[in-house]
Amino acid sequence: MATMNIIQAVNNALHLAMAADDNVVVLGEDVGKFGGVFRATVGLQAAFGEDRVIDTPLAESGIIGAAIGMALYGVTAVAEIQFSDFIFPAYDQIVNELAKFRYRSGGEYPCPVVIRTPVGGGIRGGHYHSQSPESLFVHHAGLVVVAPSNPYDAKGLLLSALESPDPVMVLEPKRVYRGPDHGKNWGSHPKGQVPEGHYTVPIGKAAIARELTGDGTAVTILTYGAMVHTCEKAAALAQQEGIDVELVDLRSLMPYDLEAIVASAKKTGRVVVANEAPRMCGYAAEITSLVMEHCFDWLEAPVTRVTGYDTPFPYTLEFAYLPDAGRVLTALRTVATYG
Amino acid sequence: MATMNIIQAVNNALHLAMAADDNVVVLGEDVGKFGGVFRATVGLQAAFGEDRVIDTPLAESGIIGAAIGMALYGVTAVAEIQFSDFIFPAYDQIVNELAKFRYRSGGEYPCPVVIRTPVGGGIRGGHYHSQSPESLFVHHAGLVVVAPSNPYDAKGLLLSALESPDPVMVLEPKRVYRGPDHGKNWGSHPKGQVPEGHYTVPIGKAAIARELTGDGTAVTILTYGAMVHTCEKAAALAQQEGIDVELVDLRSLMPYDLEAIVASAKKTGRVVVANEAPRMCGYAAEITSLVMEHCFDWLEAPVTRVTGYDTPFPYTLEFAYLPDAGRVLTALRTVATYG
Amino acid sequence: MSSAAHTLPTVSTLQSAPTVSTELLQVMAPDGSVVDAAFIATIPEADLIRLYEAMLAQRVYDDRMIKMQRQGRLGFYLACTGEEACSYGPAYALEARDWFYPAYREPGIALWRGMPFQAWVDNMVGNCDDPAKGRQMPVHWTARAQNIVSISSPVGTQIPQCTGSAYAAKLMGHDAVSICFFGEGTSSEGDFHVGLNFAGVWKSPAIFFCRNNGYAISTPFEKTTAAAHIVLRAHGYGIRGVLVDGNDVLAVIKAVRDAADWARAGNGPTLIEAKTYRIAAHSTSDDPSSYRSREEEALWAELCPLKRLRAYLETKGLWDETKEQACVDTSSARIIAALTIAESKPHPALDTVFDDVFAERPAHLDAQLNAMTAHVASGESDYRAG
Amino acid sequence: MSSAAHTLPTVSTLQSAPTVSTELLQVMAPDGSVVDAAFIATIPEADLIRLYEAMLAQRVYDDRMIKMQRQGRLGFYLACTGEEACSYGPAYALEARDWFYPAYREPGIALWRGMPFQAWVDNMVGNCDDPAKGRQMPVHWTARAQNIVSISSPVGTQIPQCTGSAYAAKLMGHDAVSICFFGEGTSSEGDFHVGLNFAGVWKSPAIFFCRNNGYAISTPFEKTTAAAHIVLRAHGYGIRGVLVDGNDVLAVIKAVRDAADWARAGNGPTLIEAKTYRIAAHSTSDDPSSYRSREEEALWAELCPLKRLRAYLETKGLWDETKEQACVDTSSARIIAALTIAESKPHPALDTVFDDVFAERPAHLDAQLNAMTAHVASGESDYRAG
Ligand SMILES: Cc1ncc(C[n+]2csc(CCOP(=O)(O)OP(=O)(O)O)c2C)c(N)n1
Ligand SMILES: Cc1ncc(C[n+]2csc(CCOP(=O)(O)OP(=O)(O)O)c2C)c(N)n1
Ligand SMILES: [Mg+2]
Ligand SMILES: [Mg+2]
Repeated sequence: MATMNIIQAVNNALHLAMAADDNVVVLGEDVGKFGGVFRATVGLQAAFGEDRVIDTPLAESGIIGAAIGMALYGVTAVAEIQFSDFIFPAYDQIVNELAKFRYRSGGEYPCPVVIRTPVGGGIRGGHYHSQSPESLFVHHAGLVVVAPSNPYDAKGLLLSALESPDPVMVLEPKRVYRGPDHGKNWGSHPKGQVPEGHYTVPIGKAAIARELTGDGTAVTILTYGAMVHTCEKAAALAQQEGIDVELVDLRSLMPYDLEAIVASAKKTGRVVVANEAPRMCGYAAEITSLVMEHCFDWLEAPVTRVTGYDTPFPYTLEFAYLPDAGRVLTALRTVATYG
Repeated sequence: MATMNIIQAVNNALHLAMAADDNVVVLGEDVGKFGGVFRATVGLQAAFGEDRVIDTPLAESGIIGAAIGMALYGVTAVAEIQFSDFIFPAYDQIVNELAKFRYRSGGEYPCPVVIRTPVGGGIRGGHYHSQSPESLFVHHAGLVVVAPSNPYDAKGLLLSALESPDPVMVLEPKRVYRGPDHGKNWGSHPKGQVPEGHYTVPIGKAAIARELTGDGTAVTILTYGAMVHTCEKAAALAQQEGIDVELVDLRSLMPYDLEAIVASAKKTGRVVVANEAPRMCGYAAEITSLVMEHCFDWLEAPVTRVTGYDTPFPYTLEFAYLPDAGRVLTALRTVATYG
Repeated sequence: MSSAAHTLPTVSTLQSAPTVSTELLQVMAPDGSVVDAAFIATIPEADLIRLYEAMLAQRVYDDRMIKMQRQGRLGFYLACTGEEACSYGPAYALEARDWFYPAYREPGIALWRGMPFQAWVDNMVGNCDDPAKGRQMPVHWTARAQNIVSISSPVGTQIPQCTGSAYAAKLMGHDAVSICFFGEGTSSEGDFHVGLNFAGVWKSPAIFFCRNNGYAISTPFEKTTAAAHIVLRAHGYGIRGVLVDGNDVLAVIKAVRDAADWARAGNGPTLIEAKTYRIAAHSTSDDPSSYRSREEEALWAELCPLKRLRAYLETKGLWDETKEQACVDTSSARIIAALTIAESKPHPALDTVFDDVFAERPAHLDAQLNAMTAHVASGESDYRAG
Repeated sequence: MSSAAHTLPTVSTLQSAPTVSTELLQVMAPDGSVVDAAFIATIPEADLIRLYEAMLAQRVYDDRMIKMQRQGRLGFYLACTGEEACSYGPAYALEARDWFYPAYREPGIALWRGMPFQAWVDNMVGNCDDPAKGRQMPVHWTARAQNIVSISSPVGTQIPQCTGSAYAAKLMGHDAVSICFFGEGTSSEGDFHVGLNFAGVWKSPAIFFCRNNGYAISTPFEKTTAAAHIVLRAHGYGIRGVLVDGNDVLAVIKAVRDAADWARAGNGPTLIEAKTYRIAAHSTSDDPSSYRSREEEALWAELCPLKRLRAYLETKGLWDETKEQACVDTSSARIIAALTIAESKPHPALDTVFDDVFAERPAHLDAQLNAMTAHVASGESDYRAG
């Protein structure tokens, strides 16, 4: 066990995977000599050489297109997109090619590329360094999409991604790269304790990030990524008001853990779904619909969404825009007292 | 009044707009000499010249990028993307640039580009000539998105789009370009009667495509585009089983007509939402969530989605995949008899 | 390189960029007379005959398929008429271990490299034996056993993919090149630029084969670019460029062989531009009469790659009208028989819709499969099993 | 063009493509000595002094802003140190009616063309007077009154937009050119290709100004492309190409003027590649020490565009150390004063978050604005008004 932050956990996973398999390649803008703008790939080029840790030209479509070609041929390519805001030049390669390769070839051409990219706001990045694009990828069949919230899951899910026969997008919560809350680092968090060796976290399984105490009105929160920490904070505050939160960290957005979602929703009958992305057709809309479809008779209150607003991501007013613990708390109160 | 199909209505609108304003330009692949692969721009180049009706090189990002530059400068560019499946090379230009220009420039640079593109399946196009990408655009703040279902609205919404100060995407339902149902043309449909002169259909307003008869269990269907006709068929069948359908043609996906949605949902308490796109994070998920949020206490049954399946769009089995009247009917029965 | 270069430390020190040639490479003149006897001598006569037979057969298949489509027996078809040399040539020139990324106009790559003929025809129908499981439109086949990558409709996406495969082969120490085919229209897409530029930097053993057939659907070459030739773009990526007569199958073979040798020797990619002409319509959805002249079509019909090779073979006494007719008849019978068989096969099973989305079917797709199965069984579905 | 061209009817008949030159254009040598006296004579001495003062002031602003960022007074900053000539030169060379698409490293375009200084600084802070209403990161300003298009973070997207604006101006009969700025790293994006190719076909009166400063963040030029120069790509689009010493502000002026004349005369676009060097870090988030050598940095520090122009001016007796110090002091005082004012201004109002998404605020954004306002008022928000 070591104490790691998410960056270190990702870096550690990549070191393990590259050491274990000569056919693992890392590519992206500034990932090599520099070690990535967030330092997630530091040391890899020194350890594994320029042929396997590639500083690419500045073209996301080329990064993903080439990674696809490598994967078709038999190399496991781990592509970094520097910020998920810059993934859109590669959108066609991802949604029309990567997602559909296995299917359109009748199963002849699996294409297990791994794409890592930092998502989300809270780092004073304005609208081009803050977006949360998950719903734009899960809408296209064929992509596995995971969204870890902590170092343990970040490493375990990345190692699962590397072993997956499917293309996997790992959406890394950049706001909590170095600590789970503004200023607080991962040292004191149980999920900051990370085994140094190989292990995996299964894709498709949610985790209970906070259990019910039995004390107060039970409410479910369904969320993922950096918002898990915002919701933890809200849950702690809510507890003092007699609201007892079961916090489900979805972790895997596609496939999703319907069993865990339904179990919690049926248990509490009161559900808040939180995501940072804009509301309109965001991931929370899907989860809200699923809960409605599977748990209608159990619902004591409308499923309530806490999301980003339907505007581009602002700079100065970022913390007015970002869904914060206070907004989650308001939703918890509404849901807990409904009826 | 003339009888027009959707292609003719679009063509007519473009002729009117270009005749009225020298600063309207049409550009896209094969739109000029050939008049577009669906013939929507036939005759425009002959009437308005090669400078205003431009056969572009084959690059969607260039079409939209150049249209943006034209719009910034003061020309109204109407860009055609040949199939919406091929819009993704331009996705970055649309979502990071076009959608955000007014906002990011503090209002200094409005960017009223009009994008026309055919969407949807049912034409034996397999997975690259059949996609329905609306949710991928409404998720990004700043884009107006309309989805006409008939010639009258197609013309009226396109003329509204041309007069809009915002960027507008017009998603044209290609399956019903020439007729509202397999084989049946627009001649016998009231919405195939189209005024030859200028008129507009307001953006942001839904239409009631079928009213309640008062006979049977009232159910609301919320849908748009080609699915309106599938749902009309289902509603006619349902009527024979004692299900009385109010069919709302949303027409405008962003902004959406919440008032009309809520009014109908509260009236019936039973709601089916239908769209052709894959289910996961599709437009139906948003509408389902909105109904839940605004009408929870009125709901007699869970809002039920009828959507495409979460796979790429198939070829041979297209009509097993596409949501058809039978699937809508099943949903109507479930919703009507729930409880 | 420049008079003041000494003042600019980071100006690249690259001394000699690979050659970009705009001399049109020919081995045979349009009348079949020999331009490069030395090269012809390297190709066994039996191979020349096989190549001609294959290209002629292709012409027959294309003609028949277009007719069948008009009769409603096929949903769609797209011919390579006039451009046969651009798929049979490269297919002949390369090795079994090499990788191919065809666009939609290179059936010769499939058929020459041994994709089973019936499977190719099954793909046109999308039946249960279609290797693509009836998921894509006709002409979008896949042939893993032949190292031919599944065809996509979006154009240009294959180019950076080819760069990646080529790099992977090099990394794994394989002596395999990857070749990608695309039209001159497609060369306007961003992915063209990105793919060739990456390949230049990586020295990927790749061949980028641009079939310049004069049109992108209705769009003529002069509206595609202001450059005189696509091959001039090789300058901008520091890679080798070759202009070849795309209606001269032997010249195409030579160009591809040279490019493969260059790549295998570790020198990186080549951009080949093959000048040719799309004699047929773009596809069965197109009618070229409104956007190009009969005169132009007639001119190019004369330059047809089949005519040229046939003229050469006839001069050598290797071909005659009887052989021609026999080949046409056999090919015609073959395609009609295969299509009849293809039509008799059932649709792919319903669950194929939900297979191969992922390696394993996740729970939500199990549920959707059940729903679809029940709906089709109910008789209320629009779908009729075929 | 090619020996067999007669056999190929659709080979373009374009006879003479515009020149693509890899001769490095210089007006002054690095030591300030004159290379092209005739050109210098066309620029009034007063203008030379103004240009030097502006570039020196820019150097001071950049230095101060980086320091302020380290002190936590700015969220982010990005300097143009060493590349001043590439924004002040083009700004000087063009007309008020011309359109500019800067990247993030061309402050000189704003300041030379008359964007109010305070507004520029307000943008660095994102306060209520920031023309971009505090919506983007610092250095992403907008200046409509100066025909300067709002800056974007995604690189390369501006290139086809510039093609479109240039085309629009031509269509409307305006004698305006559009110029777009981008780094050599950015020239790898698909949008570079697409934008230049469209401009070539359309003969858009556009200038594509590639600042080749040797690095894209940490990525050196040789990993960006295998081509010796970006300007070689002009061959592939049939457009004019010019290589210029980007540290020679007069050469930059000349290159841009020539390109503008060429465009205004109806000949279409020019690709200009300016060789320069990013003396500072990429941005305040970067540390170049790990990826480039101190020697290289020192070499280029010598070639600095300010040094060169100052040497020339001093030879002419137009500048001296006293003037230098005065200019530094004034500029320093000016930026500090403006920043202090900027910091004293409040945040943009809450409703600015919901304005300008559309021309009019739709109902769902009214509702969201109300929710945000109530939340901030509740005191439970993380947001603290500033
Ligand atoms: C990204 C994309 N945009 C548009 C299309 C529609 N389309 C299919 S083929 C074609 C023309 C291609 O021309 P070219 O590359 O010259 O190839 P050719 O058909 O001449 O062989 C177009 C525009 C497409 N398939 N993909
Ligand atoms: C599409 C996109 N991808 C990645 C980035 C992140 N990024 C910002 S600047 C930069 C390097 C740009 O290099 P260059 O074009 O040479 O310009 P320079 O910074 O040297 O002036 C990168 C990769 C971005 N802004 N946009
Ligand atoms: Mg072509
Ligand atoms: Mg640079």
